[in-house]
Amino acid sequence: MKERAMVPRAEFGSYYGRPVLKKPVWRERDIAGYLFTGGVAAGSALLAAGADLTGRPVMCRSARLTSLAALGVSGVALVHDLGRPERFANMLRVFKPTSPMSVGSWLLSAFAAPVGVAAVTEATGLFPALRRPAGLAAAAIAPGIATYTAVLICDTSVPSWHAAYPEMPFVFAGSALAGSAGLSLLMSPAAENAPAVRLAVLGSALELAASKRMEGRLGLVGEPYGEGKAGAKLRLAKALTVAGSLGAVAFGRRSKTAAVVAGGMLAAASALSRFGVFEAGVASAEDPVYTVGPQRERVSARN
Amino acid sequence: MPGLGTSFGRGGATDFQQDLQNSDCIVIQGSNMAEAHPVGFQWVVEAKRRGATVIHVDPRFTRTSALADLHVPLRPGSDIAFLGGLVNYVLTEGKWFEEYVRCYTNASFLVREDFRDTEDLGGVFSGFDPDSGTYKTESWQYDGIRVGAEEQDEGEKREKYEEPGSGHQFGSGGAALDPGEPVKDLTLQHPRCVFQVLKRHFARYTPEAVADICGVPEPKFRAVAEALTAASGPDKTAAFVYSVGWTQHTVGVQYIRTAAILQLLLGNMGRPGGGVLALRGHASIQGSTDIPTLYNLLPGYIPMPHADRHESLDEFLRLNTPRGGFYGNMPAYLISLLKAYWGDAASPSNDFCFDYLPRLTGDHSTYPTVVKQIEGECKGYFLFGQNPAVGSSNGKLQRKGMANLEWLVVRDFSLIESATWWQDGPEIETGEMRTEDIGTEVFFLPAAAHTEKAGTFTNTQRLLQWRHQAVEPQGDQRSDLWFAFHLGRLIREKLAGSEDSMDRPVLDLTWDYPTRGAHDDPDPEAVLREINGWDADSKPLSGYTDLKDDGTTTCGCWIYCGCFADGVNQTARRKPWTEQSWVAPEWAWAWPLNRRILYNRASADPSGKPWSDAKALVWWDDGERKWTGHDVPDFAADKDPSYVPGASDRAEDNIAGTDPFVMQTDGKGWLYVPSGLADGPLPTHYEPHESPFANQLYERRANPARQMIARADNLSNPAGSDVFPYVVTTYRLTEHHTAGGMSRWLPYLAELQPEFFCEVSPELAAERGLTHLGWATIVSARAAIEAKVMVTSRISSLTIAGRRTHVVGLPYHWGPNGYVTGDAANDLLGVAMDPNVHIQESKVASCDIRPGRRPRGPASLRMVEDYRRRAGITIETGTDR
Amino acid sequence: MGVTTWLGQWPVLRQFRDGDPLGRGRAVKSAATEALEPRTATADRVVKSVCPYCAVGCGQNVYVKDERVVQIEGDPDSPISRGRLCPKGSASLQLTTGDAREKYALYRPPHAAGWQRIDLDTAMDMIADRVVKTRRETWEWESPSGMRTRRTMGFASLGGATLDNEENYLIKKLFTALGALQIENQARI
Amino acid sequence: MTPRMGFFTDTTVCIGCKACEVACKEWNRVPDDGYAFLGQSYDNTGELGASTWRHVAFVEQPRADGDLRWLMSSDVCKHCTHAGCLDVCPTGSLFRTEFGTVVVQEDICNGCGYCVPACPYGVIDRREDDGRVWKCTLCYDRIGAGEQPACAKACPTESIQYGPLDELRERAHGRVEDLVTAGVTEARLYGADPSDGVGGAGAFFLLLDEPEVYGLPPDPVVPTRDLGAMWRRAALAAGTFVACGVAAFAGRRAR
Repeated sequence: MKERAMVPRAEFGSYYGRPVLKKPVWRERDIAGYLFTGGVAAGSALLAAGADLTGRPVMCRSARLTSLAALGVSGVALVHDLGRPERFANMLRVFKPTSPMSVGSWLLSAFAAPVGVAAVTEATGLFPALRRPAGLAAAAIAPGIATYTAVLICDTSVPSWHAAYPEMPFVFAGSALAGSAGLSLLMSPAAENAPAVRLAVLGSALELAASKRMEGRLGLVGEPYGEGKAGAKLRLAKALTVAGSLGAVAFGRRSKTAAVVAGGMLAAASALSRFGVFEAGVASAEDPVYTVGPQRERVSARN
Repeated sequence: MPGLGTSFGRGGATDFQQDLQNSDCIVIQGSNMAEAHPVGFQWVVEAKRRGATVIHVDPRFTRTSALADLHVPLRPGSDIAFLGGLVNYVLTEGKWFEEYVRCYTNASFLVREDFRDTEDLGGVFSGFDPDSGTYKTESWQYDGIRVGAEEQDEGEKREKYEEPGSGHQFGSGGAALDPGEPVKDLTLQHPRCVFQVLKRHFARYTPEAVADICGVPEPKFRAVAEALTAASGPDKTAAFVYSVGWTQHTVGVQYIRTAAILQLLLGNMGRPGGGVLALRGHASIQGSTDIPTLYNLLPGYIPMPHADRHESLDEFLRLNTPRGGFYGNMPAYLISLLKAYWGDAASPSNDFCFDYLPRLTGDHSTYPTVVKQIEGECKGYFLFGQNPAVGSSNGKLQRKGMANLEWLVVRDFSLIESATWWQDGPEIETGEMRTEDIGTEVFFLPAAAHTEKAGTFTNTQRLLQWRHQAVEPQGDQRSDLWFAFHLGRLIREKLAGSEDSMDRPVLDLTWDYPTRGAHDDPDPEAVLREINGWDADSKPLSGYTDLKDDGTTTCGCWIYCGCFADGVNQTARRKPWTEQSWVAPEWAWAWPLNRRILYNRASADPSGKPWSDAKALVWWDDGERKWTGHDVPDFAADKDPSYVPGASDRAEDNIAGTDPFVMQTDGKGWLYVPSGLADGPLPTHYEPHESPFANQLYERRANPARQMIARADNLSNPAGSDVFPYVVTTYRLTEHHTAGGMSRWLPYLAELQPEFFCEVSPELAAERGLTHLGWATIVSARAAIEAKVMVTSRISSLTIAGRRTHVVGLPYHWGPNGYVTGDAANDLLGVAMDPNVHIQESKVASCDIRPGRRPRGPASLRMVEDYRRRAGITIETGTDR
Repeated sequence: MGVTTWLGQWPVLRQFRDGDPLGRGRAVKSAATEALEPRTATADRVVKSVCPYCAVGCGQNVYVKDERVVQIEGDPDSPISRGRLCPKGSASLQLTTGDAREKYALYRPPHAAGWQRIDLDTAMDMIADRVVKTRRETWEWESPSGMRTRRTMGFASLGGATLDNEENYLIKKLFTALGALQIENQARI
Repeated sequence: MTPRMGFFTDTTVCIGCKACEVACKEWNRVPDDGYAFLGQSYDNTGELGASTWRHVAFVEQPRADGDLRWLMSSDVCKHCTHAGCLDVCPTGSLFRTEFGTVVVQEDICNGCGYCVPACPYGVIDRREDDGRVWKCTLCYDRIGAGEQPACAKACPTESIQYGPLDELRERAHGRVEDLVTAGVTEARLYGADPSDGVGGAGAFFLLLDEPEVYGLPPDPVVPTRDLGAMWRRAALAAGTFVACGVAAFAGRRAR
């Protein structure tokens, strides 16, 4: 029985080098994409509320519309990824606390209504009285939307995801904030950008710190985050995050163009990091060393 | 199977599968039981649970070896040397069952003075005629048997009688002997007594010789010898299990003979957990020899008359009615059969239509028949669920034969290769044949499945089990019963009114079976009733002891007589095993007379008491004055152990109360076979027809009496040629069935073994540059075929006489058709046969193997041609006697 | 279906009503699951049979529904197999009901490039004609040595090891009466 | 109260005949899985999947005495006490039966695929042409009618045994003791320990080598074991998320 050449230093038994686990069947564009758009929808809802309360109408309007658009894209992606899309409604057939996807389905439904109302009233000018309450309601649910997706992917046997559960919610929260701040910079007048710039910095800092901590702690199963396509995407994401937030701080409040460039970098960074995380997980499921290695150590540690 | 038949009196498996659980040691050799008979193997696992030692002697490490306590790899084709070594061990270490051997075998019989052993004549026995390649068996006889004298002409006839192609299979009746009382020495000391002859014959089969010939290291051999002998004796028994791994050799019958000798010496015959269990490979292959679709037999192993020997019924009966044993009632058996065939037309005045039977003039078995097809003498061919185009050795020979037919009828489930060779056969690809040139008319008739017809299969343990019909077949699907019956009906209609006496047998035939259903299906139970037979008042007979030789009884197969006793279909009995003894006598019906362990009188000592309580099976009840026990006694139920036949006694009355082998003319188990075998009274190690090695025991290389077909389209690889340096063996896998007709068309089976592959040892792979999962081309004088490579240590490279020997393993299930396809392993093999049963040697041949795929089209012919040239092959090559 | 019944069957409500708060048990059972029944239980009849593959002789139970075989499995009553089957025996259902089985008679005329459908009765009649004709052409009363042979070597038969005893009996009986000798089967192969 | 039912697969008597694979497919009408020659010894099935609910593994090993050892083992869904697939299923398609087994309701499954990466054994999978996930049901329909699962019924050597889990565990421990006393010291149970990462498997095995040699994870843990901790971390992150937002807008209102 020969081991796969790609893990030369791995000294472990396996069945003809076959993976022990089944890798996720999710389509990357749909699900990694949703991790991004869902985060953005949540972050934008938060921004919208802040802008609303602090009297930044343009920023508020664009954030509310962004939030709804992102949520719409999310919904399409999620339904499209189902093996039996016509049965999407079964997601609300039962409420399962043990299933982050079930919890997420209910959360999303709860989130969709206020986001929709806020955006539609914003766009049409109808029922102005509903606008703020809806916006605040959306903002209240947003934190859950921004972070539950981390639990969703960590609550699997995929080695590099599961082991990362302590940090992943922070990575996702940070990514959501930075990403939505970035989009806000794209669409709001420079004058209103101050909070978005601050949020971009905070979000980026949060994501970078959490990622660093995570990859530092994970050891063997951290490998996939640094290797191959996933590693490349994540490195690029980090670079863009740093560049984006520095750019935003430096010029975000003065030059519209600079704000747009910085914002674009941040949004791209957020998307790239979600795709990177997704790919790293898949890679870790495909190679038995990441499944058997840590479990073997656990066993020998016990005896 | 004459190996068993000449030794014990019947050719069938001597016990039943469930009985394996009672064994203390099971030697599986020439069989891959776990893979070929997985469900039967549960009884080996059962025995193992009870502490039995399981030994697997086989060239390959198989799924059977995986569960055995000991696996002994040996070189294909060397089994007689190994078993002979065991015989020698038993004799030299004094491990034989003294009383059993003295009383129940012919050990004490003296052999004629002019008998010469292979030891004296360098590998042949006395009486060999090199020109014909046959033996005159006169000198093999016992001292005291009068050959010649007043039976002069009878003696000569019997000489011919033992030629290849003779009628006998000894399926249920041992070989006949000339008159006379054999001289005996019960002390077993006389130099010419069978026991001493045996000792001398096997003396050179030492552990060293075994190591040299088989490649089995001495410690392994001793381990087997010790386990086997330790598990034999009054309170222990050992069993042998074999299959086609023993029969498919040019000296196959003698393989089984060697095991028979061992089991007789160890006293393992007729006893629970003992015996020699032959595992058949097809649902009713035992049945198809009992009620034979075989050229040389009539139902119940009655020989087909031979033109040169049996001109009249009287002469036939005189030659085929031994003095002693139940076979002595041959007249009753034959005449009852003739009555079943020709009914009222068969009367004493016309010898019961004996003259209606066609006569043999030699070997008309399947391979010679194919040659007759090529030569144009045989113009029509029926195939019933058989696929010779890929399932028979030298497939090209088979396809050439079919291409020269006027008409061919194929009855099967799917379009197997034997139905489509004219369209997509290998010869079409190579350009040897062109479809438009082939004049053969082909009829394909879809067959009904086992669920769509009722009838009996006879399984490997002589058990007739009735199947009820579940549903009707669809479309044109019909049973072979329907086909045979209506073909007969149509032919009889066409011949009706014919005055030509050649048509009498057809018109006089009893062919009035009741039909039923939309398709006028004949009633299979009516046929089974005819097989069982009835008396003058058409009451069903209850056993073959009821049969008469005066034409008042009718019976289609005397050994099956009793399967419909009391008008009840005994074969349909299905009393759950949980509700009866371990013998389960009320489940279906076994021939003969529902006896499950044959010769079981030997489970008791001469006085009729069991050898031990642990191994009690049947015994003499002095109070009841009869034999009783767990099984139906395979003995005259009321014959006192002290009974001694008188000079005038015939048939079963000529069998003493101490003679367990009731189908033998002398009631004994035959260690030495003075008559009935074509290639010697004792087993002798010969090299296979094709072998890289010389015979290390005798100057005679291969079996001198082996049957060969020396033709340009059936060439042989030269012995010891370095052009064909490797041994090749063919076999089955659990996941497929024979030539694939019932497995390659089933997705669930096809996906489990989806491609033709060859198995080679890492050593051979290195030597020839073969890579795992790569391609290899395997070449012989007949063909070049390609297969995926499986490199595995399960195939061992052995050291034979100081030289490394490599084996190429080929599962033979594939062909061009079906869901999973591949080259046919059988195309590689040539045809060389055992002289007794005409079975081809498909378990061992020689070959070359090289990396890569085979050339396509004519190029593959050129490749084979080139090999032939390099090896200097002519038609005579390898046909040395 | 009324709204109330629909609500009543909505697992979200059932999971709290039926004491399955986590919704991992009976609360989420679908109607189809509730109605589940094995086809061995719904069969019209069970027919006793024997496996057609090797010679072990395993007992089989054949389950029939609406005159179709719906399942084949081991017969637990058999003292030989005790209800067990190997992969081939277990595939008997596919063997007998699979789509790889031909349903109709086919005929390939001399030199033709392909098959054509043929009526079964026509085929049988043609085959009978050929047997009669070949038999006449090749009939032999005596061997070259002048001994009586009373036979035809003009046609042969192969197969029988997978046939029923009754089938082999009729084949042997008919062909022997026709004077055909070359009747062979797998026992020699 | 029906006792919990399960499988005990004793690999020491497995003859690798694959009757379990075929019997399962025949009964459950599982489609064939393609005709690929893998050459993994006699294993051309490869692994468990949506169209393979029983998989016989073949491992050829050299033995100390120079002879060969050929391990064969029929793998199947473990029907875990704590089942990842069941926990994460959002539709309630997967459920635990009255026999303690875990079954997919194909009329409910919407093919979200969450159960696939949730399984620590890589058992359940999605059939791409069909869109739904499939796995061993332990023949829920058959055992409901008091029959054995198809694979266990077919198994020629009783390598696959079906019955009440407690009885099976007891029998298995006895079998290991017998083997060890007979010198087979490498015999060990896999999945029989209720205190393991999945709370003990409903289908457990007697193995002769490390689990990973047979393609089994040596120390599987149901992912949801850490779900509480995960939600707590998520809550913290959510708080941080809000905090960042507040911080971003804190201070002066826009002019």
